[in-house]
Amino acid sequence: MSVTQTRTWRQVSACVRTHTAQGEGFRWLELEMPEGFETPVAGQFAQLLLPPPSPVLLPRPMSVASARRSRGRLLVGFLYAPVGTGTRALAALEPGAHVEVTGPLGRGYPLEEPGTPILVAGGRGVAPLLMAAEALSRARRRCEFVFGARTKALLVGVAGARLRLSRMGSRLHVATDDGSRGTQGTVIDVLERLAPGLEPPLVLHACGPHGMLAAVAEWAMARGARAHLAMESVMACGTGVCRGCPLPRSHAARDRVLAQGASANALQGNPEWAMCCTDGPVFESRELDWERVS
Amino acid sequence: MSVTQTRTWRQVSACVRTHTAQGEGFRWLELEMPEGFETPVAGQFAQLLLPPPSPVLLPRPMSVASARRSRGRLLVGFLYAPVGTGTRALAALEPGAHVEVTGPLGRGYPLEEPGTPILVAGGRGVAPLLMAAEALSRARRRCEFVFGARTKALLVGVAGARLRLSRMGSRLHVATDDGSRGTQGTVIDVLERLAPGLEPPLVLHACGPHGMLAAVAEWAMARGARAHLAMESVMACGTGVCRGCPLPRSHAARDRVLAQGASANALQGNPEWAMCCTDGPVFESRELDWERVS
Amino acid sequence: MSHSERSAPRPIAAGRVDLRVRIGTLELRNPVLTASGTFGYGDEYAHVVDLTSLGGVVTKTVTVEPRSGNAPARVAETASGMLNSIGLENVGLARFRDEKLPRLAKLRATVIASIGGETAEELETLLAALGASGSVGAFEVNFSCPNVAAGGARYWADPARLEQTLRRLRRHTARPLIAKLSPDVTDIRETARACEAGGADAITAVNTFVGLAVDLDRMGSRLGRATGGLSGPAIKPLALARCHEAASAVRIPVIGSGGIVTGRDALEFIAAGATAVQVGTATFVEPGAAPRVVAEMREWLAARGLARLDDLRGRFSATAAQEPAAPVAAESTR
Amino acid sequence: MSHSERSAPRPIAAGRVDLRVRIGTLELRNPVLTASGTFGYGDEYAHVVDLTSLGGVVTKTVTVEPRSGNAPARVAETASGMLNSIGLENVGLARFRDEKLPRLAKLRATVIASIGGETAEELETLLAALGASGSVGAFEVNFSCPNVAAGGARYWADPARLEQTLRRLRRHTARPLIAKLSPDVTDIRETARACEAGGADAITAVNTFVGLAVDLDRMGSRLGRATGGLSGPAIKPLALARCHEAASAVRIPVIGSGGIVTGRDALEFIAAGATAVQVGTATFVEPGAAPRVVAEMREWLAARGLARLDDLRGRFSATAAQEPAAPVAAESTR
Ligand SMILES: Cc1cc2nc3c(=O)[nH]c(=O)nc-3n(C[C@H](O)[C@H](O)[C@H](O)COP(=O)(O)OP(=O)(O)OC[C@H]3O[C@@H](n4cnc5c(N)ncnc54)[C@H](O)[C@@H]3O)c2cc1C
Ligand SMILES: Cc1cc2nc3c(=O)[nH]c(=O)nc-3n(C[C@H](O)[C@H](O)[C@H](O)COP(=O)(O)OP(=O)(O)OC[C@H]3O[C@@H](n4cnc5c(N)ncnc54)[C@H](O)[C@@H]3O)c2cc1C
Ligand SMILES: Cc1cc2nc3c(=O)[nH]c(=O)nc-3n(C[C@H](O)[C@H](O)[C@H](O)COP(=O)(O)O)c2cc1C
Ligand SMILES: Cc1cc2nc3c(=O)[nH]c(=O)nc-3n(C[C@H](O)[C@H](O)[C@H](O)COP(=O)(O)O)c2cc1C
Ligand code: FES
Ligand code: FES
Repeated sequence: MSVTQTRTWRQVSACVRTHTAQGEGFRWLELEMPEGFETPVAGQFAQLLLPPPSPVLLPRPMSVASARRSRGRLLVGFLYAPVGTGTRALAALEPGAHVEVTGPLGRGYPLEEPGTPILVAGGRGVAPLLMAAEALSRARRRCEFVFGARTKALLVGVAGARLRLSRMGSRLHVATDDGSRGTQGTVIDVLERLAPGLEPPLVLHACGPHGMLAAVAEWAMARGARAHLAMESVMACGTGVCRGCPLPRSHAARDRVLAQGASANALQGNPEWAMCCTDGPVFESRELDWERVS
Repeated sequence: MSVTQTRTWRQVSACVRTHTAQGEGFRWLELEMPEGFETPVAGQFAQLLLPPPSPVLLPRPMSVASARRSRGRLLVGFLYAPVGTGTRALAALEPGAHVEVTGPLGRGYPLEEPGTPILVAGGRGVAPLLMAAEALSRARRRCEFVFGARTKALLVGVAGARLRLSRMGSRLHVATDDGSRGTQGTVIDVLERLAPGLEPPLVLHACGPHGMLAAVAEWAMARGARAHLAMESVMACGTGVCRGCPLPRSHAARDRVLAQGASANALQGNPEWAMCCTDGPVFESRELDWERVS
Repeated sequence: MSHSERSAPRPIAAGRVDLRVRIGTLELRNPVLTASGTFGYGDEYAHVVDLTSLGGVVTKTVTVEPRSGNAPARVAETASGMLNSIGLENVGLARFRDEKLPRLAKLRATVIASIGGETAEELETLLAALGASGSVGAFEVNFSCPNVAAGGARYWADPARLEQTLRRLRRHTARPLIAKLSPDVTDIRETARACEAGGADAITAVNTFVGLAVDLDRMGSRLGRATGGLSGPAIKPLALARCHEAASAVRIPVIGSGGIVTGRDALEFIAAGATAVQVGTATFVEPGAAPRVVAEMREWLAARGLARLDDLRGRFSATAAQEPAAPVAAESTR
Repeated sequence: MSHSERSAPRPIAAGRVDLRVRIGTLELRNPVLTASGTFGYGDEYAHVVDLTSLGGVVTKTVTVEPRSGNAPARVAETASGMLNSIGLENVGLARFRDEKLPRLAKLRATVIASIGGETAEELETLLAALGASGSVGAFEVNFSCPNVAAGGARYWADPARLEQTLRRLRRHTARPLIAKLSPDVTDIRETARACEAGGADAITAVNTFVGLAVDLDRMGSRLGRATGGLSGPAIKPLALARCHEAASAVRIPVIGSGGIVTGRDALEFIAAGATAVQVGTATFVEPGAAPRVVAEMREWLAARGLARLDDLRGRFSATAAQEPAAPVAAESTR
């Protein structure tokens, strides 16, 4: 765990460049960022604020799903599901509209970690993993991409993922609960099947519903593999000040925090709770107490 | 003052048919009403509610500026200025959008009253008078139309008015404070000039800022002419129940209400305050205490 | 509610949901009432709302003498809410009894008459005149108007005064007496318990919160009287907290009021301990809000196989939020 | 302000507006402070907000021992507001003094240290340790946290306890002592007067309002602890009323807090009697909210030719709203 991070996030006004439907019930939003917005890494997120009059008060956290440069401009992509008032209003924005963006926020996936990378996505959790796949491919590293969903209609972004993966000979493994595409079963079934054929150490990078992430964490801990899991929490500030987004630390993590004592950065100094927004959103499986994750 | 009115208003979902810019800073909105919405008369208003998520809580009162039938459908027009959060959000609605409309509300102009009708409009107060001009023209009655504004850019709807008026040989008289169009001066200056040439009794129907209406009321009372003035008030319900839109009654009106005693309709039974939404918005000059109108 | 129940509700027909509730001896068809001051004397909306589809109509607070109310402006919109300072404009006892009640009786509405007074004596006068009326199903005593110079919310914030006054009123009527409380007290449990001790059959929690809106351009209040009462969605979380707390303190039913717009809002109050609810400001936005709330409650319950409101009431537990969330589980791919 | 003055303001340069205000012996560059708990310990935002552009930074409430805070969920959005139940998570006295204060001193921020305790003794311990620190400009005593089991808003709602406690605290520091009050009391004038009598140099009005949000699908609170504190634009009219009332009851300065997002919001509190203001929830929406509020205040005053805040403060009169409205007059065609 890094002790002090330099804060580099900014709030900027970004312009909607592309905004289209994706799969069943998802939207793809690409924003053109002004100068001064740092290039995000996979697993980081941003807080998106609707233009006034916004029907909701607080900004909405959203994982970065892509970051690319086009004619000198940084373009940042998001893949999201319009589920409530805020995201539905977001879905109505036309290209040219402006959105206030605070970011990049949080700690991303440590993709540089040595070993065989396995990217594990559940449903809309695929967003940051699309970006991780892209980053690994650029770093010329092969990976396995495991994508689970309830049914094939929810396998959003799968075509893009396939494209990115094909470059380095990486493989896409699909699982659906109802067997409508790929293996019938869960991402754990796929991991079970894949693992014996892969070169250890395995390093998992996952995002999805907390239930799925808990299963991935358990699977990894049982096998001594490392797993980096992108968590969610209801948030207010997204920047660590409100202390509103706690996740329960494991006993081991608590002891480590207590041992650091007065020398640790206070932002990370709560022995019982980690903040999703600044200590995460990506956590190694052993940092959290999965029994108490809700 | 009528004692009991039958209530005929409804809340319906209406569809935006036309929505265009008008003059400097005004918008013209025409809504297609479903069956069951009674045809409004000039001077009545409606409460317009934005589709959810609305940035404001309460509906916004708006004078009806036209009512016509087209292929069996009732089309109701509004002429408004986007001045605040609600009207600015209204201004963003595209044709095809739906608006909840409660109406027709309130008492309109008694256009049938015998005498020479003079329609007096101040600024955006022209809305109900455009409709009054149309109604008089249909009834084949000649009228004078006096239109005052600070400057010519604010003479919104003047072309439409001229068209309607020309049919019956009615005349349009324009006054601007800065003399950029028509007479330099106010509507009172125009009235002073016109009155000697008109057949008594004169019946004024006016709408505009309360300051202008007070001047028109004073002018009419001094000459024994009748003046019907469309007033405004901040409103909540628009239907008489919240008691939120009081206007001060004159002594004469108060005495009349008190004399009616327990037999009067309670909605009109407050001796001190008339409700703008149900006792008005159109009031004869003698019904209100102009000293206390704000 | 256990997790498995939640994931697999067995829906029932909406018609099978029994929404009847009891306030003292009065049975209501359903728990949705109009809030006093937001539905006039009931008959104003009768051409658009079938009054028999509602649990009841709480009429505008009536005082012994007619009142003409405060000077304008009387309403001002604020973020997700509105301030009002109507000042209890009303037609007075005589006209209420002679004109309004007969009309409501003709419309077959269940009438809950709201009464207000600056003293216990005035309230006694009102109950003496109305207490035996066959047209009134129950009385709501407005102990909480924020917009009058005398006899308003602060005057009635004293538990001892509430208890003594209710004891006196109790003698004048056999109909249920509902005490409508102000939220602007340090501890609503104390005022609620005082009302119960004084013989009230129910509590309404809550009336509006005292608020102020400043007009900078005119350097005055946006209302004619400096302060007003805040209502609407902005106050829902505050009203819910006070309703929950009052319900936890007394055994008599509590009627929730504050920011209710949807059937879900109403059910949130019921879950938090309310027996019935009132729809106020929402009616200004949508005249048919109250019957819509009834329909939405019915549908929500039916979809979850809940046939009676008691299956919901009291289910709320302060710690349940820490169970794994249903939406997350439903999306799981494990 | 007379009518003619209003129609024809003589604008001045924004730079000529003097925004300085005094809280006891402490002079602030301008009246805009960050609200405790919404700006961390100040340094978290230092890379995006020049702390010297603010009147001051009120730090997160610190207690003698570190606290880990309440179980999730800790925040829930409601109509135009948010509920929080953080539960005073903080790094504790030692780390605050040894790590946080030195950083803030380096950033040249005017620091107002918020302190909280379950007893007068705990508060004394905090002041004994910090009271003479050169890095602290003033202390805000949090008498109003709604989210803790002990020593919260209700405990401190007792005027006698407030007065006695402040008397004890007074002995431990020469710096200004600001008492931050809860809005959830029957009469804020009483708690405000008690603080003044006990020796407080200023009052902050107000902290969050107790609220509840129900999650029907899970039959629990949307927060881990049943209730939370409501903040944001929803509470602005309520906070304004309480701030106005507190200011009318005491001679010491009152600092307004609750729902301030814009310079106009801030000026509304000043007009209603506040000497300074705090920006809270708005910072979560826009990290640079507080300095923007300063700039907007300055522009508004300059456009109206008002060179000092005192030209505005106290101008608010409850009856002024009945004068003819300026916007109408401006549109007149007479
Ligand atoms: C770090 C992070 C990254 C995220 N990345 C993505 C992403 O890439 N794509 C995507 O579609 N969504 C993502 N989310 C979830 C997204 O933030 C929520 O869907 C959104 O906030 C809902 O807002 P709303 O106004 O539409 O819904 P609301 O009306 O506020 O709520 C609708 C539902 O969403 C839940 N919800 C509200 N806020 C959150 C939250 N912060 N986290 C989780 N659930 C919430 C509510 O409990 C409710 O069930 C992410 C959340 C976090 C914390
Ligand atoms: C009977 C009636 C008929 C009206 N007809 C028209 C019309 O035909 N065309 C038109 O442009 N406007 C008309 N208005 C005024 C219109 O209702 C207001 O402009 C509108 O409510 C402002 O809403 P907002 O959300 O945009 O502004 P807000 O942000 O609510 O306020 C902006 C400004 O408008 C003022 N205002 C707010 N509500 C009212 C109100 N009800 N009446 C007057 N001023 C108000 C505020 O004090 C403020 O100065 C009418 C008002 C009434 C009562
Ligand atoms: C315009 C208006 C007038 C009101 N008049 C009364 C009244 O006469 N008596 C009363 O007990 N409550 C009165 N109330 C309070 C409401 O009955 C209700 O308790 C409150 O508005 C909160 O509910 P809501 O948020 O659903 O409106 C009034 C509220 C409004 C908005
Ligand atoms: C997340 C959060 C945490 C808060 N923590 C504290 C605190 O530690 N101490 C305190 O005195 N007030 C605290 N408050 C209250 C704020 O300082 C402020 O008084 C209140 O939020 C109202 O202002 P606002 O509407 O501008 O946010 C907190 C508020 C929020 C939203
Ligand atoms: S959202 Fe504020 S600390 Fe994480
Ligand atoms: S707006 Fe409600 S009575 Fe007129």
